[in-house]
Amino acid sequence: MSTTTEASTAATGRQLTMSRAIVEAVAHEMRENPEVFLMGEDVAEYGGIFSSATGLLDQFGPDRVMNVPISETAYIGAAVGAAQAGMRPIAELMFVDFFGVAMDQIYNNMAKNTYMSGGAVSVPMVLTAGVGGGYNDAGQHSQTLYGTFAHLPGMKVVVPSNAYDAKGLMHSAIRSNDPVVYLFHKRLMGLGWMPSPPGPKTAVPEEDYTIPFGKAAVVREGGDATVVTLGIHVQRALDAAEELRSAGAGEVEVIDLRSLVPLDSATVVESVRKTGRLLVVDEDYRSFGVTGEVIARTAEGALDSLRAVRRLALPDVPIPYARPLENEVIPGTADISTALRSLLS
Amino acid sequence: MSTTTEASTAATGRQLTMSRAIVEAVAHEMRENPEVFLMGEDVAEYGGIFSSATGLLDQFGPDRVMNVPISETAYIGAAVGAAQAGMRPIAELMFVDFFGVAMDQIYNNMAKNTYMSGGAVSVPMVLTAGVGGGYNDAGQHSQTLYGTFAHLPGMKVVVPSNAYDAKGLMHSAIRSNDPVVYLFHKRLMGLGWMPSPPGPKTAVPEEDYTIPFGKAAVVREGGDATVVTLGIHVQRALDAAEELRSAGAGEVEVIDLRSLVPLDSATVVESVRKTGRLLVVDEDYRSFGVTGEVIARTAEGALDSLRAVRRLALPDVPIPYARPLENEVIPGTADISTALRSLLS
Amino acid sequence: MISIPELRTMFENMVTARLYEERLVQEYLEGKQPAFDISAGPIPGELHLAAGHEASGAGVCIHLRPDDTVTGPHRPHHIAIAKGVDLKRMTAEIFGRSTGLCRGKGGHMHLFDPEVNFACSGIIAQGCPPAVGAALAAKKRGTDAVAVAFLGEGAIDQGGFLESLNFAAVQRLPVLFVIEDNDWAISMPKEQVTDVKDGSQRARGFALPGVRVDSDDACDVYEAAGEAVRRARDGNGPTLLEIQVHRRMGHFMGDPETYRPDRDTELAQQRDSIERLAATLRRHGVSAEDVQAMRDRSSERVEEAIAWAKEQPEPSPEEAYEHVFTDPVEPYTAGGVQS
Amino acid sequence: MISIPELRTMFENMVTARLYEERLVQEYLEGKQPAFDISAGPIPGELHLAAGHEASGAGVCIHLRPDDTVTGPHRPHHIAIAKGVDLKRMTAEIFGRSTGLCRGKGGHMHLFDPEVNFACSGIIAQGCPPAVGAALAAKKRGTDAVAVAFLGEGAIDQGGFLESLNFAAVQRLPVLFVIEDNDWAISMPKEQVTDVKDGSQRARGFALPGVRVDSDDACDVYEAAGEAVRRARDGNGPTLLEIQVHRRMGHFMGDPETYRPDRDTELAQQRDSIERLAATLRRHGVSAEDVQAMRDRSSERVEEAIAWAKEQPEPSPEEAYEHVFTDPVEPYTAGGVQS
Ligand SMILES: Cc1ncc(C[n+]2csc(CCOP(=O)(O)OP(=O)(O)O)c2C)c(N)n1
Ligand SMILES: Cc1ncc(C[n+]2csc(CCOP(=O)(O)OP(=O)(O)O)c2C)c(N)n1
Ligand SMILES: [Mg+2]
Ligand SMILES: [Mg+2]
Repeated sequence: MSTTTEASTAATGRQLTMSRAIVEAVAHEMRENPEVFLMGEDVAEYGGIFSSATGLLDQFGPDRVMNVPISETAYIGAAVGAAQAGMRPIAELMFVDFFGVAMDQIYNNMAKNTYMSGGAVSVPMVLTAGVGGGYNDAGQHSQTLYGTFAHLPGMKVVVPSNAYDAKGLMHSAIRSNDPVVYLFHKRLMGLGWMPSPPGPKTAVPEEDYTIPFGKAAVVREGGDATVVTLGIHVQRALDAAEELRSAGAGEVEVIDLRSLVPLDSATVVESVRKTGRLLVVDEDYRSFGVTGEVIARTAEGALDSLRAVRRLALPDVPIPYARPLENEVIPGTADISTALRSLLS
Repeated sequence: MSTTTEASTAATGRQLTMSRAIVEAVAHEMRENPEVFLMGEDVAEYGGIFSSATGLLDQFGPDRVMNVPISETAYIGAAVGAAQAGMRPIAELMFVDFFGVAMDQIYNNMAKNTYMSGGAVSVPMVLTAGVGGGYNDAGQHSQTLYGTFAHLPGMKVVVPSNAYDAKGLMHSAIRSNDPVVYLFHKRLMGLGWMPSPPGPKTAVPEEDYTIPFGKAAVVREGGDATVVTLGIHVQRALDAAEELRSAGAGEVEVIDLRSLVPLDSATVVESVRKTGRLLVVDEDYRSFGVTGEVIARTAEGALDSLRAVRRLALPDVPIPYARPLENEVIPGTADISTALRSLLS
Repeated sequence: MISIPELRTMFENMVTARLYEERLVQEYLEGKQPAFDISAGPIPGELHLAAGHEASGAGVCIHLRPDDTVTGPHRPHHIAIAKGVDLKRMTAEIFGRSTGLCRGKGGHMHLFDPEVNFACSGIIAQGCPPAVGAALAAKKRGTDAVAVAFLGEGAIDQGGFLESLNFAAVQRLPVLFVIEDNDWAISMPKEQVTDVKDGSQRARGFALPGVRVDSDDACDVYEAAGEAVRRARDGNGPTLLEIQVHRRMGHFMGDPETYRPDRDTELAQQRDSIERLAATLRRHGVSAEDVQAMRDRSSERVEEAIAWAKEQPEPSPEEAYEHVFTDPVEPYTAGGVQS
Repeated sequence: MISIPELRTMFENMVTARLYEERLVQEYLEGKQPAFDISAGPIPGELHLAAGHEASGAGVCIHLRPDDTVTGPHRPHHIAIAKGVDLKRMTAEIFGRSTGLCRGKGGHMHLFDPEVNFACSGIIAQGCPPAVGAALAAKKRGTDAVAVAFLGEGAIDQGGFLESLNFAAVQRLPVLFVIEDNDWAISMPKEQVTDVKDGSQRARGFALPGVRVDSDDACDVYEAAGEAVRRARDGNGPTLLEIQVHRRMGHFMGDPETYRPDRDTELAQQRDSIERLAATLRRHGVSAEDVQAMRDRSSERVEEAIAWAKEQPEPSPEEAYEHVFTDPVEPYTAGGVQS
């Protein structure tokens, strides 16, 4: 095993989609450790609606790759119980939007049992879920809900933006002795039926490697403004940054948070000390969430340097179905460019 | 009916506990409107564990003051259905900490149906819940979770800090054509078995009156720093402000938000333009929540004026049981004073 | 005894649903060529079709009035049609147009038509509690309206359904829970996820009547549903009703169905409740021409709805900010600028 | 057949639980005088006592080994004691001391003792899924360990319990669900919240065996639980077991119980399963002195635990920041300063 924190760009060779990268990490851990197993709806024969488990049933059989009834409270809670008994379950919540039927197990048991037991028990499990919109699936199937999990203590929350990170973060998640909420954006998975933008498919080493939680990646350097983002918006921010550079409008630094809990505020603060201008972009609801937190931490850590601040996120509306409406509320590359121009002016 | 936005201090005469004030508003609305009814565990004979329904069964009978099975998904979802049918249910979630067993009905149906129907249906219901710690009830019975509701669009979220506001906000909540999450701090209710601090018991007019959502109250004026807070921390902030004044350390303005959705950022921004210094205090988890949002909005609205910023909230740990531990994590008056001194220095 | 007009109504609703979905498939796939892209074309997003379920919607809803409430699941079209939802505005909604039932905000899983008290939700079993609430409202107001929640057999393992059974039973509410058993929950066969042979057996755990209709003959559904609706209207409480239907297609458009034996699909397609009802009509003396005329009228209605929908304007981007609340709220603007 | 040593063990566990809680009441009320203040005194917070439930904990747990898992509800003491939880450290936890089971972080509703695989949760029915998970782990690992989830009769309307029944049945897991039916859920009598006469009837909806023990005679509980545990250990799947217990006191300390008929309380107090078991012991030839000696030993054990707990140090404030995670994370410090 090698441990590395190098950004995905450093890897070369075989290119994988994010879904393939995730499955590779899961399969590796399942081979190495008999205590790892996967539970979820349609993870067996179907291989996961978003191809997060393709081929695993054939390799590991139905005892380790288990279809479960549509009973999220029962099976996520069962994962908590199995984890406390020392196993390492991975429980898949098909869409993160369904968290509401199982939130008690997630936030009152999975996340708190370590603390409430004073460290007497651990809950080494991974809760995976597909997140995100951009394909017109409307208000109950398009959310990211990053901030909802990150707000409640006791869960680590990770959000990969590309295949290289996805694999390393999944290895870290399964090996973690704590509950990890692992949120993959459907649009990044490289599904045949839902084309991904070019960014997330990257070179991925065959061997296993971990990426630590709480280390943001500076995916582009620049001195004029800082964009802090994660998940699918990393590529959009990079595209916007490139556009601004081409137009001679400024050099933009782009930070991919990679995990929300722990949150790498130091990297953000350091960047803003340099640039003085901050734009935070995410695909969660705007108020009381990720963008506010990043701005607050920057204000706490670098208020003197902070000359301008903006954010782009879902404007506190449920996600509408029709294309022009959904396009309006989910920040796109053009929205990032516009916000950056206003930030730099 | 009279409509008034005057702060509670303006009212004189009969003093009520917050629980009495709430019950008075509910009883009034039930008398006036046969479509109003109340559902909850132990709301009938018991009158609500936190005395939010004392005496209502006797006045209105079991059809309008209904005990329900311990099935929060069923009865909160039933409230959604009854509200869509034109009734005005009040559903009580005994402790807000139990939201996790019913969150889907709360955030995917109650909060979104108006939007997802393009305004074709309304969901005029009130979801009440007791919130807060300070009496050593540990991690599953002491949370406020204000921010979790405020983050997800489609619900109005109100948090009274005293009896006068509690009554006016409850009248507004029941008359609102939208779902309102009405969170009362247990420690403010004036319960015999859980003494309240002096603040929340106020003069309350006999007649009905409404307090609009989205209007913060400047409960103390001052030019040197702004404390933004809500609920039980309003009194603590006032006490700290008084202490600082006595010590000649500065004049502190205290803002009681009263509602989180809508959030009255204008009043906060205006105050910070004057004082230049902001302390946000709440009893929810620190990260990705209320304190971050208030700081972010202030940074967006008054960055030029903002010279120093601090926040006090639960430091991202579940709420521990033992007294020294709980005291450590819930901000007290002394913590506010200390933070203010550091802010002013 | 079922009347000829009732048979005709059921038939028309079933045929309309089938033809409607066949046309939706065409429209859905248009623009998703050559490579399937779920977000492309005139109808984007997921699309769950009910081919093989029609007898359930038609046989239950024929007993309902506009003031009765129905909540549907993620697979709602056949039920909506049978409940009398405005087909044009429903179609405009599915095409994401501003005159759609939900002004383009809901899409096919979230159709709301308050005129006939129809609503649906994409979260498994979560239509049950609101249906219970509508029944509670009817009881409180002393009307004889009833409510019906439809769900799939895969939903009977979900807490929201199970809690609703108990709540409805103990409150003796005028509500029906209708399980459409199509043997599959996406890729999961029912034997894999529960030990009861029939979903209607859940009722035994909550002391309410559980009834199973082992066929998707619309007349059988009609009988069983009629009794349950009467029971509810008469104040005698809820019923759990299960209907054996068939999934003629994939779970959603684009489902590869690699998990499903070919034979299972073939059998589902052979058992066609629409042709069966056509034969029944003929046996009741309705002429072949008349049956064909009903098909033609349904087809016309479908074409009209689709043509109308496609002419409708798309919503303008600013409409995205409307309808979060019924009582409007001043939007938050970052530092004075709407951000 | 039950053996004398088993009878003795059950008796000692039951007496210990009763005496323990009587002492807790004293300690709890101390410092809450003259006016009751829930946050005052050596034991603050809610306190749910199990007087009248003892036969359930003792009669079930006697069949369990340390590697069997038990999850308890908000009313856990009698179960914890019968499962062999460390009484001293449990008491220290209830007193909020740093050597408590949870270092003072959990309190009486959240006791965790991994040595004997005991845990509890204050959220209704939410101990069921983790118990199912422990059973799943045992099955996957091929051990013959079992798991038991205890809940109140008021919890049988909660989705988490109902989903767990189905999951356990279809996976044929070695788990017992034990309903302690004390007739009340706080102020709500069971007839008000469900239509089934007995909670064990829930099992019928999920095709697993449901068994009711209509008395709180520890020997009856012993028999029924023994059979269910054997069934589970032998790989024959889950059982739903209901035990009629009695609530001798208020729901929690401070409950005015104004909703409860005096007669009901009287009856609950008359039916004392401890005295009944004492009589059984005598019938089996155990001398009165011996029975008294057992009571005395239990009392000593209780006093020791309480004395020990009260000597233990309180946690220091900084400990509040520990144990959020097992793998520690650097704390967030606002602009370099821990805020
Ligand atoms: C709470 C929840 N979990 C999972 C899903 C994803 N999902 C959508 S449809 C479906 C299968 C439903 O099967 P069934 O109830 O039998 O209905 P059918 O699709 O067969 O009509 C699943 C798992 C969901 N929408 N909500
Ligand atoms: C989900 C949830 N809802 C409500 C409560 C509040 N509550 C605590 S105990 C209780 C009554 C439980 O009754 P029962 O299950 O019969 O147990 P008993 O107290 O009688 O032992 C309630 C409603 C809770 N803890 N969790
Ligand atoms: Mg199905
Ligand atoms: Mg009980």
